[in-house]
Amino acid sequence: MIDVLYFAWVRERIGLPRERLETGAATVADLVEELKAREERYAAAFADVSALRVALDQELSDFSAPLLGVREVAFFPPMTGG
Amino acid sequence: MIDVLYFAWVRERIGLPRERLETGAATVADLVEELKAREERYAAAFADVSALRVALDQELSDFSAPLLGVREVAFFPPMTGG
Amino acid sequence: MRVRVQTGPFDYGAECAGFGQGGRDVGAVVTFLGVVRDDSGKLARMEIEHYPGMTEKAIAAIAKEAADRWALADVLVIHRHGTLAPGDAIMMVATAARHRAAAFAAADFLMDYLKSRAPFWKKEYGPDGAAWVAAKDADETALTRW
Amino acid sequence: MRVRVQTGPFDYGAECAGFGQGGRDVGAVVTFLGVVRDDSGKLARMEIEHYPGMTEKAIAAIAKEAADRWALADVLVIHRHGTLAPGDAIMMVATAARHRAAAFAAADFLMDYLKSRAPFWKKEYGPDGAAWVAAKDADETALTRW
Repeated sequence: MIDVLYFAWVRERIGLPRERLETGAATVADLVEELKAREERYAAAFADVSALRVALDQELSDFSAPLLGVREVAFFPPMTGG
Repeated sequence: MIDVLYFAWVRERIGLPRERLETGAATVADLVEELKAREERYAAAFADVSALRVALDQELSDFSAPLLGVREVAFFPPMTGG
Repeated sequence: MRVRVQTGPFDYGAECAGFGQGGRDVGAVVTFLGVVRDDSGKLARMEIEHYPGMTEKAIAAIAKEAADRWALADVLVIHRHGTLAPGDAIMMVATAARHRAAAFAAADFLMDYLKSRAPFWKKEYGPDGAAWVAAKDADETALTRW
Repeated sequence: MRVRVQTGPFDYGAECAGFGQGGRDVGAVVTFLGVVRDDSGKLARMEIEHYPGMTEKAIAAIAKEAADRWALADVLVIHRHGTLAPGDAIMMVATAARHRAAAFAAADFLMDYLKSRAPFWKKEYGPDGAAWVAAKDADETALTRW
């Protein structure tokens, strides 16, 4: 089981801030493919992953990173703090 | 008549903060030569003019500047504010 | 080193008062305040979303890097989230160092990294609706300065 | 634009509070505080001499140039003279601008110019006597950045 979090317009497109799911995905990219296959709203949110960032257990990472041992994955657009 | 002001170690070497004097000097450099000829303490203060700065009527200037119309000349080392 | 992430306002004057002072080896303090600007003249409010947990960790890591790199005597970062109006203070950073160049560089570095490495997202609300603020390529490019 | 030259202390926190804020077009405020440092561990006090009349004019000219060049919404410079002890605040500058880069650059510019173009001279007193602080070549070179 893994916690998947969504922020900003990713959250809005998918329609929920977080969910807990069972996955056999080996990498972040694999997880994205699984999600896109589920429903249109996921396909819309992940249409262009170059516009997205990913954090694994609250550390910035990338889409080729393995998911082994990861408890929390978060997807969001580039940050706009400051 | 012209007011001549001295600051920091220039003031200390000459031994006074300001004086009013009559001069026929055409330029700052001419005035410096006049002062150096007066007494040893002036000669010591003006020994190396490259280590000094000059202001005419409270505006930074240089040693080749004419004195015509100037009421206040100030000599001092490079500033160390901030 | 202090990091605060909060919804409520902070008192910039009170935070500046006494920051980094009191020692004999601090010669320079730089403080920066970010304020909600209304360029279009139509901004009603801004909502800042963040990632609780990661935000604090990311800011602490950025502040620690600045403190190590410029041998800062002290560093402070405060960043708000939630609802803000034009003119409201969004965030501040403060750095204290032996020399001026270090205090300035560290504050500038903190701002560059907070902008694109701390998990905040701004959404602007006006009479024509709401829109997420887009990150600028320049923000990412700015990181290559350091 | 405000310039103050004074012997007494100033309240950095109070000066920072509200500086440059209140408008809808200010997005960034940078404040800098300079403090008397004691590198040798032997500094008893510092005396800052200045050129009354010229000091105010020189600082006002530097502040005006910064305000024009970076379209500052506000600028403040306070510089003390007279007797100061280690840890005492010597001077501060504050800049308010639309964008962060302008506020930082203007504050940095003000500091470079105040250091070598405003008529102040520092003398340090310690157990071994007194010595005038020498200007550094680097201070003059810094002006070529602008």
